[in-house]
Amino acid sequence: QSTPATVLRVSAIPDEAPTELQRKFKPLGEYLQKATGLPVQFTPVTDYAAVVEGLATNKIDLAWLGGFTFVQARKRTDGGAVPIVQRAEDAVFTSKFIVPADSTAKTLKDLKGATFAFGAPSSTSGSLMPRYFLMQDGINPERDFKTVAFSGAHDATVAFVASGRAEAGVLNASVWDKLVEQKNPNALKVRVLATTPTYYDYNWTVRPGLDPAITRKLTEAFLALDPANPAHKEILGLQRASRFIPTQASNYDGIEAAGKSAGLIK
Amino acid sequence: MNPAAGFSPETSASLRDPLARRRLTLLVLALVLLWPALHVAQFRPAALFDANSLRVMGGFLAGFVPPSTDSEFLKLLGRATLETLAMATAGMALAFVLAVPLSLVVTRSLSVSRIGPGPGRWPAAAVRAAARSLLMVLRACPEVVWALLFVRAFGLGPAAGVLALAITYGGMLGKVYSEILESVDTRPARALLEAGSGRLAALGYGLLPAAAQELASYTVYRWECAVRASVVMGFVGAGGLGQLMDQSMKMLNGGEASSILIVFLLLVLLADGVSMLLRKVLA
Amino acid sequence: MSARDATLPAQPKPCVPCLLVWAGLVAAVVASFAWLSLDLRTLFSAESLASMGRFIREFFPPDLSASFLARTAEGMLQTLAVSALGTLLAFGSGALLALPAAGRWGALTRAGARFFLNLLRSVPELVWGVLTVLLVGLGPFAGVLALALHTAGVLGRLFAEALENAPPAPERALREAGAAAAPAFAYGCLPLVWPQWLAYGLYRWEMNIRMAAALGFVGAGGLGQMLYFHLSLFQQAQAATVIAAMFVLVAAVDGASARLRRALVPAHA
Amino acid sequence: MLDLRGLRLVHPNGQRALDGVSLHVKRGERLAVIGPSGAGKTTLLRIAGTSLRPNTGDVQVLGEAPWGLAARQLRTLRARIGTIHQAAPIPPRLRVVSAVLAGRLGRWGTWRALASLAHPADAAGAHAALARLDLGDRLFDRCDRLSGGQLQRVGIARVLYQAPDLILADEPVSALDPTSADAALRALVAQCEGTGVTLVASLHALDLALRWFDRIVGMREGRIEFDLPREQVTQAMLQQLYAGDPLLPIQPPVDADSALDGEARAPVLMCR
Amino acid sequence: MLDLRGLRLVHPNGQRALDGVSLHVKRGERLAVIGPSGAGKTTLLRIAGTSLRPNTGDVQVLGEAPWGLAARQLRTLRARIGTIHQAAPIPPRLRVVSAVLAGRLGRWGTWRALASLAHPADAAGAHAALARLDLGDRLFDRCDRLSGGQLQRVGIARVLYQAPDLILADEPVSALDPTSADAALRALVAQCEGTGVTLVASLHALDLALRWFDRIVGMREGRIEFDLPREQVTQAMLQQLYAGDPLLPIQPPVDADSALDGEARAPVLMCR
Ligand SMILES: Nc1ncnc2c1ncn2[C@@H]1O[C@H](COP(=O)(O)OP(=O)(O)OP(=O)(O)O)[C@@H](O)[C@H]1O
Ligand SMILES: Nc1ncnc2c1ncn2[C@@H]1O[C@H](COP(=O)(O)OP(=O)(O)OP(=O)(O)O)[C@@H](O)[C@H]1O
Ligand SMILES: [Mg+2]
Ligand SMILES: [Mg+2]
Repeated sequence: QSTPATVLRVSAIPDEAPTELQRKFKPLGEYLQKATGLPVQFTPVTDYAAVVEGLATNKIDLAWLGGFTFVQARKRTDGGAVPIVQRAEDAVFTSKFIVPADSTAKTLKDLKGATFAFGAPSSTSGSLMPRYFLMQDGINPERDFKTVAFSGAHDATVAFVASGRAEAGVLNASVWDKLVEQKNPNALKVRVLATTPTYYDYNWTVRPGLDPAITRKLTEAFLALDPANPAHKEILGLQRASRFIPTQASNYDGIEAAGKSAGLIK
Repeated sequence: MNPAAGFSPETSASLRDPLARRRLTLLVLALVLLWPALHVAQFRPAALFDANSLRVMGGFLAGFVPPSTDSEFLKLLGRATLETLAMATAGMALAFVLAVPLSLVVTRSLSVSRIGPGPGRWPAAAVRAAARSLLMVLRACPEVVWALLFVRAFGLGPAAGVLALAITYGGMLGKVYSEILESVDTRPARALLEAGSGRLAALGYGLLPAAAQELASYTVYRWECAVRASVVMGFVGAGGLGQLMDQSMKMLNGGEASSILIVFLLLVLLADGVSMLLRKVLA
Repeated sequence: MSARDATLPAQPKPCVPCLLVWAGLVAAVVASFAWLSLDLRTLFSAESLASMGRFIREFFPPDLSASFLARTAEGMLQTLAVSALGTLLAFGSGALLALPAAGRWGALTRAGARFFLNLLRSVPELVWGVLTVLLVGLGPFAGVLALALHTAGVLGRLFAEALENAPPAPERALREAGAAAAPAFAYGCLPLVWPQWLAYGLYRWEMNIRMAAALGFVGAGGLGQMLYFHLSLFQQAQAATVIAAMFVLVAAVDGASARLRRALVPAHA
Repeated sequence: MLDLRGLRLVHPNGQRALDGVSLHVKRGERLAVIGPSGAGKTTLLRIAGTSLRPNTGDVQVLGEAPWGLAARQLRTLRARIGTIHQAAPIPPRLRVVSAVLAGRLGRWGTWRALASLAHPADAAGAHAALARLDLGDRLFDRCDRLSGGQLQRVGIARVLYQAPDLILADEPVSALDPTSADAALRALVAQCEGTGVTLVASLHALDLALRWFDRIVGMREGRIEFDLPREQVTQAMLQQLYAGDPLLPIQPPVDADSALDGEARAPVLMCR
Repeated sequence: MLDLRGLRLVHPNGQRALDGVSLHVKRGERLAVIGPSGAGKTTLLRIAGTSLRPNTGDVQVLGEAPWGLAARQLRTLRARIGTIHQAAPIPPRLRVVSAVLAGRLGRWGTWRALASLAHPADAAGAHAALARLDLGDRLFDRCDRLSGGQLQRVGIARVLYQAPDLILADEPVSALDPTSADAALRALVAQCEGTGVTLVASLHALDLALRWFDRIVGMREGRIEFDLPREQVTQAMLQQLYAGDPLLPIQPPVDADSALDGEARAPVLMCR
């Protein structure tokens, strides 16, 4: 049921602070507005489920989703949600396990009995994939860690570990790199203990039933972003992307399998 | 009229406090229940005085001064404050509309059928019980769940958050209103009901003169809670102070946090002022 | 009938400031709705109702498998313990702070106590949580402290206002018979405000059961963290079980409160 | 008018308040209930006022059996009964005028009632009722600024303003000096005289009971000891009723009608 | 004992309650204040009880000037004054035993007082005081389960238990039947007899005032109209005091001492 679009409603999963998301999106939003001819309205939220609910009930047209969130959205829309593009980096994404700089831990196994911070429960890189890889290493988070906490966002995880509230944590490589680049004071107090193997992560997804013409315009606009163009370079820089590439739903089957084996998808 | 009567053996038995045993049992029971609770909650006050954590805490609190006065942030803060005030006010207005009829139904001191008891006692008791459970469901269901429900109707934005707030707060207000109305002197209302007056009239002439101040101050207090509770709003994209605070705390940004805390404190003082004013007006 | 009764006394003037206060309140409400441009009519459109209906249906049937029930029970226990202890600590300290805050020891202590109470409660539980975790580490005890600190501010204020609203005659009569402050309070005022205090305390406990939920991130686990987790993963069946467990706790406290209050209300009520 | 048969009432704490009481009062009768403290007078009046339901026994008030009525009719019936309570049940912060106007709540619509809180709907009516008790000048005062006797008179004024068909007065003049008490009873009696309104009062002041009431009912420990026209009540009976210490000699009854002369015969504003 | 000079009191709403009242009461005297409703009796007693401070005028109670005392001494002074209020100021939920024991709060330590709330410290003492008012069997009942007269007697029992040096009673028997009223006054008088305790009471029942009190003070509109030994109070004076309607003939006074014969002479348990 396609409603005649008058506004392009966009949202993003809250894997970072909502103000940060809003800042990052601003130039991209203006660019998309020009490309589609529709006014763009961005609503930052702090709950993953709210984004998926929005997509599933046609209250959002375009959303920035994590891999795992996409899998959930796809399940909730019976395959109706379609990923259009992803960053080149998202095809080979990783997560970083961090510990305080003065920690004595050398491998993941040394973390048994520690307090551990994930990001949000439905984050791909902050919860699902690290959990999957931990289990493959023979560590069951609920059983082997003393306390499991959910910080809610990647940068918050760093703050948790830096302040000593948690003895170890995990976050996605992209945010970690950004924090290191920005010389974030919290990032200076922690070090990376381990890095996960690569997996597919974030993408831009459109809701089921969105006007195909708009979908096409959006896809083309993303793909047209060129690092050589200074205006585009700013947008890409904020998105922490070298460029956008097309993607498809089947790229995320692996994540669905991981989710099932970690018991997060029933 | 025999002053010596108090000392016959028969009355000396009547001098034993009939409640003593029950009070003792309750005390022992409470102590017995407290122990496992302390255990489950890992209650160890000694941890409060651990030198190391006091240092960490001190360092963190040191970050609270000076409050952040970054103009970008202050603009954000100003906008969030306005949004929060508007959402809290709108949410409370809706909650009030929801709570008042329900609390009137639930309040026992306004029940005509309890006099006697008279006709319609059982239906009335059933309606009261039903309304009471409804109030309980309204407030026991977490705000997030309501918010996610209303996102389906309103999409992302303040509407869903305001409604979620209104529903849960409606449940709380309704319960507390009825409890206040039951705990003031209910004889005047009862006398009016016995003289054939209606519920609302009995409320106005019998209960409100005694309860209005307390009702008002509780309502203002709830409004103040609504201001703080705007975290929920953030879930569904309505922003506000609560969300800003949440974020600053998670990032351990002391300066921002203390700026927001100052705003909270000012709002609480404002609420106190309004409460005082209302109580004066109602006196 | 004497002369002074013959004529109707002049009607006192209506209180203008009062009217202004009421008008201000109404204006604030109208302005809020206008500014947020809330349109509640969408709520009742057929599409919204159907969509919300589907959302609700997803919660049924709840997950009643033995292993999940066991986990829920564990969560209930922790939530119950954390909220009960937090509320108990807050009840005690709130009662102590309410006495100065109700102006019993002069205007200065009143202002001081009120400010302190305002400070305690203007910091949300979640923020206290962050601080207490730094102080005592991740774990339920941090949750207890966070709840206690905020709730003490809340109860202190509510208690103080109940005190100020109570009829003063019985306590005054005792003071005038030479009773010291504490006993006069215990015999003349406490029996009057006690049911109200108790109601507020129990009701705050109920709120803290819900709040202990939000405190999941300090490691105060319990039902709250479970609910957040399962809702995030769209595991509505499990979420439904957790919500049901919260209902049970809230209903238990609500029922206990109703029973206690019934025993305490006067016979004429 | 009032027909009570075999009333028995035991309070939840085991106090036996009424133990087989039957009473029949005709239209326009004026009856005084006397008896020692704790005899059950208040309880009896509350049952007659349909505010308490006996454990056993038949109740007929104003020709209807209240406990068989539907809620709506019971309300109408109650609006026709005016009760003066032993301690005036008036919230301290209410204004005198509202406290008096509250007498007609049973007949006013809800809106009228609520609007009258903000702006008195019938200040003149309330004033007239208060003036009959020498209290007209306190119309707009707050009830907590009245003396004990003044507050009690506000409670009487409420019932005068209510203009019911049956007045139940539970020690209506206990806080009043002899003259005011007499004046208040005169106002009550004037309300009833000639309009067929029935008056049942419990009284501790025997002189007043014998002066203003045609019929005297003596109660003791939840039972009726005697129920006689005032002329037949003897000193010995009263002695027996309050058994114990020798009683003060009682006043010879004064004819109530002759006492109703002069200004007290002023137009009865309230009667329907 | 009690020395009031030139008292004047205007309430904040402009009601002139006292308008130049002077009164001197000696140790062991028994004085009744009478007068119409609103005359200022309650106000006068409250000033004597140091609970109200006059706008102008000198107050001396039990040999001390209360408004010049330090807080601690004022408290000690107040513990020596027992007040019976017009409406017993007792929280409805309190138990009778605690309500009576509250009389000694001025002399008990804080801990003893608080502990007594959980477990009565002196149930026997409270029982004895109640028994003197024929209410011993309601010791552990809650105050809201009492009849009007019973509650009033609890208020009297509190003061009997307090055993003060000065008793101020504001219409102490207004809710009691003649016999109970008489018995209650007898108990109060017995408390005072021979121990030098002073009793000042306001009363509406003239017969009781003339029966039990040596000295009668008539008040009207905030002033003292007369202040005489009871023998000198004439019917005309009373007429004048309650001016207006013709007054009922008053009882010839009975000698209070002769009324104190028999069982009423039983040991006075409370007096110090
Ligand atoms: N709510 C109640 N619960 C328990 N017992 C009660 C209650 N109300 C009254 N009683 C008891 O019932 C008996 C009769 O009470 P009632 O009030 O009818 O007496 P009364 O004749 O009006 O006395 P008084 O002259 O003192 O007002 C008394 O012993 C009283 O203690
Ligand atoms: N708190 C108050 N505020 C204003 N006026 C008051 C207050 N208390 C009493 N008054 C007024 O002062 C006057 C004297 O009151 P007081 O209570 O002393 O009378 P009283 O002689 O005890 O009368 P009663 O026999 O009716 O109890 C009355 O006119 C009364 O209305
Ligand atoms: Mg009675
Ligand atoms: Mg008085």
